[in-house]
Amino acid sequence: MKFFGFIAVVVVGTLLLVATGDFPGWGNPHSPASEGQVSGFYIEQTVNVTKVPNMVTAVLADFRGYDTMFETVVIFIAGIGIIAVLRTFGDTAGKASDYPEPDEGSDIIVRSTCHLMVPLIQLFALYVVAHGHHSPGGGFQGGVMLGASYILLALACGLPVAKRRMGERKAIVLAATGIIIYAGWGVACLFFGGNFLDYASLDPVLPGDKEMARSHSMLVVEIGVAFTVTAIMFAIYSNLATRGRLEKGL
Amino acid sequence: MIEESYLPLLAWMVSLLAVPAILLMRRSPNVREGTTFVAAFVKFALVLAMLPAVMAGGVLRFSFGEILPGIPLEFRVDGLGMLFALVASSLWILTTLYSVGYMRGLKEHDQTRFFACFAVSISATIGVAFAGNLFTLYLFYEMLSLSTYPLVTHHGDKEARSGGRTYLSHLLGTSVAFVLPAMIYCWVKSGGDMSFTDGGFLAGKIGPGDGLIVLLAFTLGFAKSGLMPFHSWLPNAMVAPTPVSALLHAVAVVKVGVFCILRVFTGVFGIDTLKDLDITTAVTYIAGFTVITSSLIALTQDNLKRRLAFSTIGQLAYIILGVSLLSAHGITGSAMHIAMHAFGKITLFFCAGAIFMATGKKYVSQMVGIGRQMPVTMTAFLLGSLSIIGLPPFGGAWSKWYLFLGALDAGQLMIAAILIISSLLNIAYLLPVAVNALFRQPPGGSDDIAAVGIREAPAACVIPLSITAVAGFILFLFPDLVFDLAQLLISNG
Amino acid sequence: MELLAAGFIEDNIVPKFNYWIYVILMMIGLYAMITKNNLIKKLIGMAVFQTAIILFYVSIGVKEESGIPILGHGQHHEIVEEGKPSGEVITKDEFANPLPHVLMLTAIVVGVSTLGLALAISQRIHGSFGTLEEDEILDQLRPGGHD
Amino acid sequence: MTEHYPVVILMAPLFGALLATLLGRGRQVACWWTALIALGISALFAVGNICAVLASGEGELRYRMGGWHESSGYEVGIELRVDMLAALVVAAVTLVGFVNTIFAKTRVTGEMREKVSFYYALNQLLIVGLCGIVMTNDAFNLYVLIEITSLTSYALIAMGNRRAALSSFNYIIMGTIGASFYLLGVGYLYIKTGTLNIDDIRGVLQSGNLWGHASITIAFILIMLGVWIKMALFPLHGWLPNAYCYAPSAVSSFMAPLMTKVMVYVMLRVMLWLFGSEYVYSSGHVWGELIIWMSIIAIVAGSFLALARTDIKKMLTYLIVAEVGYMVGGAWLVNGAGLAGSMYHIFSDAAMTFCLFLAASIVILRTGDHRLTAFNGLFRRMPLTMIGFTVGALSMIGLPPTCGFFSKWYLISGGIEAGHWAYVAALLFSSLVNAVIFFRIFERAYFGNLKGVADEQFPDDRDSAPPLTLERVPCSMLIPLFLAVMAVLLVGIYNNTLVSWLKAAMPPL
Repeated sequence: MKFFGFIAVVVVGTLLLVATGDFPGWGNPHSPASEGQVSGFYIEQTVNVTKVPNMVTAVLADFRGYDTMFETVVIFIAGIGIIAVLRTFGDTAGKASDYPEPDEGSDIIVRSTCHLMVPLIQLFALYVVAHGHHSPGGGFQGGVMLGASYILLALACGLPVAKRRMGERKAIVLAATGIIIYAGWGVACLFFGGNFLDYASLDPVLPGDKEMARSHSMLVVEIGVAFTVTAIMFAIYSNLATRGRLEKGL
Repeated sequence: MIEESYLPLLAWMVSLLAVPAILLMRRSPNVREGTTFVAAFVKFALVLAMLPAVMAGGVLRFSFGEILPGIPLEFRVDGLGMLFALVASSLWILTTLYSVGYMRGLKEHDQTRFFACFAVSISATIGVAFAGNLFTLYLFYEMLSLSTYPLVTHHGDKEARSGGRTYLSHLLGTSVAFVLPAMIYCWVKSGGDMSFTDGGFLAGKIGPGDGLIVLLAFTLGFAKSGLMPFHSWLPNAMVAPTPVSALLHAVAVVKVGVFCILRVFTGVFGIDTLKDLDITTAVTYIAGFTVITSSLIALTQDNLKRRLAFSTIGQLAYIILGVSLLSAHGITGSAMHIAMHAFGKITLFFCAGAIFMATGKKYVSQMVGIGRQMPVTMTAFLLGSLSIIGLPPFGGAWSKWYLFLGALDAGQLMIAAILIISSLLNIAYLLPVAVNALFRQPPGGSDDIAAVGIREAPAACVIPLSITAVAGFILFLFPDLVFDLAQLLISNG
Repeated sequence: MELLAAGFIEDNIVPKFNYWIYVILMMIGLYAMITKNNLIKKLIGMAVFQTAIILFYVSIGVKEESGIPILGHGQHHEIVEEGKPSGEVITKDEFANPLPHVLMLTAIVVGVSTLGLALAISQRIHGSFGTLEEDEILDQLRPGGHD
Repeated sequence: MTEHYPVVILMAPLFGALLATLLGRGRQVACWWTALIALGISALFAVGNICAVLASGEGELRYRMGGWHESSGYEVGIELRVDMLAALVVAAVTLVGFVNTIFAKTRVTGEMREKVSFYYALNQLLIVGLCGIVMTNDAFNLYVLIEITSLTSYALIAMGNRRAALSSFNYIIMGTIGASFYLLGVGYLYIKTGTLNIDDIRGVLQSGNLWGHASITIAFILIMLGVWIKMALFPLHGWLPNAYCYAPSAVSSFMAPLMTKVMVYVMLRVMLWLFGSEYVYSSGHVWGELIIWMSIIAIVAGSFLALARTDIKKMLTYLIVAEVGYMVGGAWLVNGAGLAGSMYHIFSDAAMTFCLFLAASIVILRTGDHRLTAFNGLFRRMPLTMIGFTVGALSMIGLPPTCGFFSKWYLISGGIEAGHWAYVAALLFSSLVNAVIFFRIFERAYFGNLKGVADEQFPDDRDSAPPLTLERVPCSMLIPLFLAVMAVLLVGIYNNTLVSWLKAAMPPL
């Protein structure tokens, strides 16, 4: 196997290195990818057609919003996939002793720091979600932070504490809701006569003109993304950490 | 003169429609067999109904759908197809009668399955006879292979299983390995046309090199014809109940094989094309070899049905031999031999079954003097043997005569010699059976026979075999119908 | 000879430094995925492998003398509030290409999801086989083993 | 309304999956109905989609997500493109999904227990992914959707027993390598062309005359390698047999017919639309021959490996490996017949594999035996199931009028036209091996010894005729089998129509 692996690596590596000889230099502003029509359009027109200064957010949530929707679905699949694979319902009493009894947040310093940190993290996460239009950020980044805040809680105070705030059922509902928001927003566009995810067609119900409708809609779908990511991040952690028994945390 | 008609379709479908009825009536055997009889008679009547039009030189055609680009499912009734269909459908009636007697007499199991599969097989046979293009031909050819498998393995014991395995592996294997690619090659070469035409649809579209390969692929691929080296399925298929051996392995299945090869010669290539390409010598030699070898093997067989099977292999090779000579007389002889051999050989098989039913004897060596006990059966056996050998006044004489003429026409003296030698061998392996049975004392002495008296098989078995034996004689006196249908092949081709 | 090598490095490796790095990283990952016996090590290889691709894509997006693809407040103001056509305010060379970043956001998400699922599955494997070494697992599955 | 059909096809199962998740455990019947209705809608619209494509003048529908139109000749958004081939594949996917959901009803309760809602959710998301793959016209979006199908199938397979988990892990490793190679190839194309739209990439390759560039060649090799891993082309097939064999039966009966076939579709898509037939076939003299030989090896090896198996499902999975060889070979014969055969075989193989897996699942479920001995005497015990199995098997062997015959017909005629006799011989060889494999089973099923007496014919049958574990086969399993049998026959009988549609979708060679 080692020999076979070595051969494979050498062959593929050589192929890849040969190809690099053909590439435009690193950082060359005149490479097709940098100078091409598509990137030119994104750079020059984004603000015109969407009024969003952060081009990455605009490309993510609007031009390639269809991709991003499936990206969210990927997260969702990972979450429910892990639950489906790992989760053991019911009869686990016999195995619970596999894990050492964790020290459930008996340390007051850790606990207090954590209680102090969590609201700040969450606040910042919300800012990242909401301010994705103007600065680096967006639903994924904010969602991960939100999820991390729950994970921190679980680490510091034990899983039951975190579960009281984000139970399994709640996480699943939240995750599904996120996608429903995203995809539902896309379907709503159909009812206003546009194509799927054509936010401009929602302009009759949103404040501002067509371009602003796009800008607002992006916020909506980013919020949907944040829902899903938050819930799934925590679900992944809690299942992986307890082998799907969701009783004791690390 | 092509005429659109539903008759070919109906004739094909009758026996297929009978299948559900047979299955439904499995609780009441009389109704079940009644259904079979009705279907058999209706089928024969439908085939007869088409006869006048075909005799007048017409062709009945029915096609529907376009299964593959340019290839519909097509029925086409011409002289050759008519001849074959007549033989098969008329003998089905007799075989049905015989099977009723045989199956009930031996109290066989699974009789419903038997009759149902039999009906499907006959449908497939008629389908082959009336097939209008190569694809349709292949479709029904495969249908026949599959539908006869349960019949061959009817007994379900070890012997039947291994026989069935040989049967399917030879028939399916060769058809998939040889016929399928050859057929697709023809399709590609002919530009998507596969309808049998009188001049052959490949005429002028194929060279001698690939022509030879395609021809050999077809000849060997239609292994139902029993041509060596793919002949061994036939002796092994003799494990089947005798009615199956009689109708399918003396008439329907094996004749389908030679019929397909005849079609390839006349409908795919066309006799004239084959003459131009000069590629049939190989087929002639294979067939000639088969004729002699199988006759020699038949001499050594003690099991009567196996002996008859090898005899069949030899007789089928005559037909292929005749057509491969490409002379008018040879082809006429081949076509006639399909019918003549069918009547002769089915008689012999019926007799073998009757002997088995009445006495339980399977081996030739046990049958010495048995004629005292079964005079009618053994007389019929003698008549059938004479017809197969080709002695007047029996139908087989005509076809052999034309085959011989064909060999002379083609200037192939060696082939003529083969025919003569093989006829002598026929005498050597068939006549002793009948003569010993009729004219020699049974080993146990005359008291034994007197004690037993005349004990024939049931009437349902004896009547069909008498009819077919007499039919051999009638065909000598009135060969016109067969001859005319065979002539149609020449006049059109 | 030395000159040749130096020339090769100068022409091929230096301007495409990132691409060379990504290939090396990727091959490390691939080698680990193929040859490692421990399932978790395989997953580490997988993570390296996927990260290498992310590095490659991000390298595509690099453009010399350009900034991140977010409009400054002034530019945004000029276009949105004052209604100047964006062509006058923005030049293409000023900003990097946003597309590779977006694509990689997706690829990262996919990578994380795959990794998470793979970890969950390896936990199940550990739960039912009691080991994460591939050869030991295969030993158990052999007909002779205690399956 | 017609133009939105593709969205409906995708969204119905997506929302169905979300709803199934929300319903949660304990509401199995409701989950089943959700899945059934969602997939029913999807299938209905997929069929409507075929009509819409037929009705449209250009023979293809384009749908721009987000309403983004092209800018100076390049698509800035993501575009869907549905031609006849895509519409048919989508219809096949949704129909198989729908029928399989009927089949799954009784099966999943036993196999998944409390995770039924997750099964339905993941299964529907898998269908979303497959449909998305088929319809998208964006190279990167294709990657995302491939990953959706991969992730769902990893999870679905791992829901089986412990061996399933292990095979799922191997599948993850192989699948990730495959998908990453694809992603890398797309990156190479992007760096050279600056666009991700499949048509635009082809346009730039053509207009910029980039065909000779080493990086494009390597991109092609990478993408092909990735796709081959995903479709399990021999010798990259290692993950497939175990994964499909140990997966829960409701999962394998869906994935076996579709996953590899959709990846074959992706391969055709990459060859003919992403790079263009001109590029792939013109410089193909080097690799074209090589790939056909690879496919020949795949066919022969797959057949042999199948012959050696005594486990029903394992045997069937190796047959899939052989069938993949058919399609890859057909696609590289560089003629219309071969390509049509390859495309047609996507459908015919889907139909017959579906049929065989359904029948095999029923047999395994009823007899509780997963070896070939399960078939002993089954013609008498389970005549209906065996008829279904027989039809599927005859199709695998390639007897008319089943669809397997016609796909062989087109593939062989393609091989003859191209003069590639070894490929023709491999197809015939595989037919013969299939005949041996299946008649071995028929013999057991037909004569099989029910009395438990050792027979010298089948010495390993001492414990034959296992006691039935199920009193009778529920209708919800027989109806799907019946539908699959109909599919095998109908795809066969209407091959002419199907192929003429497919030929219309083919770009000029």
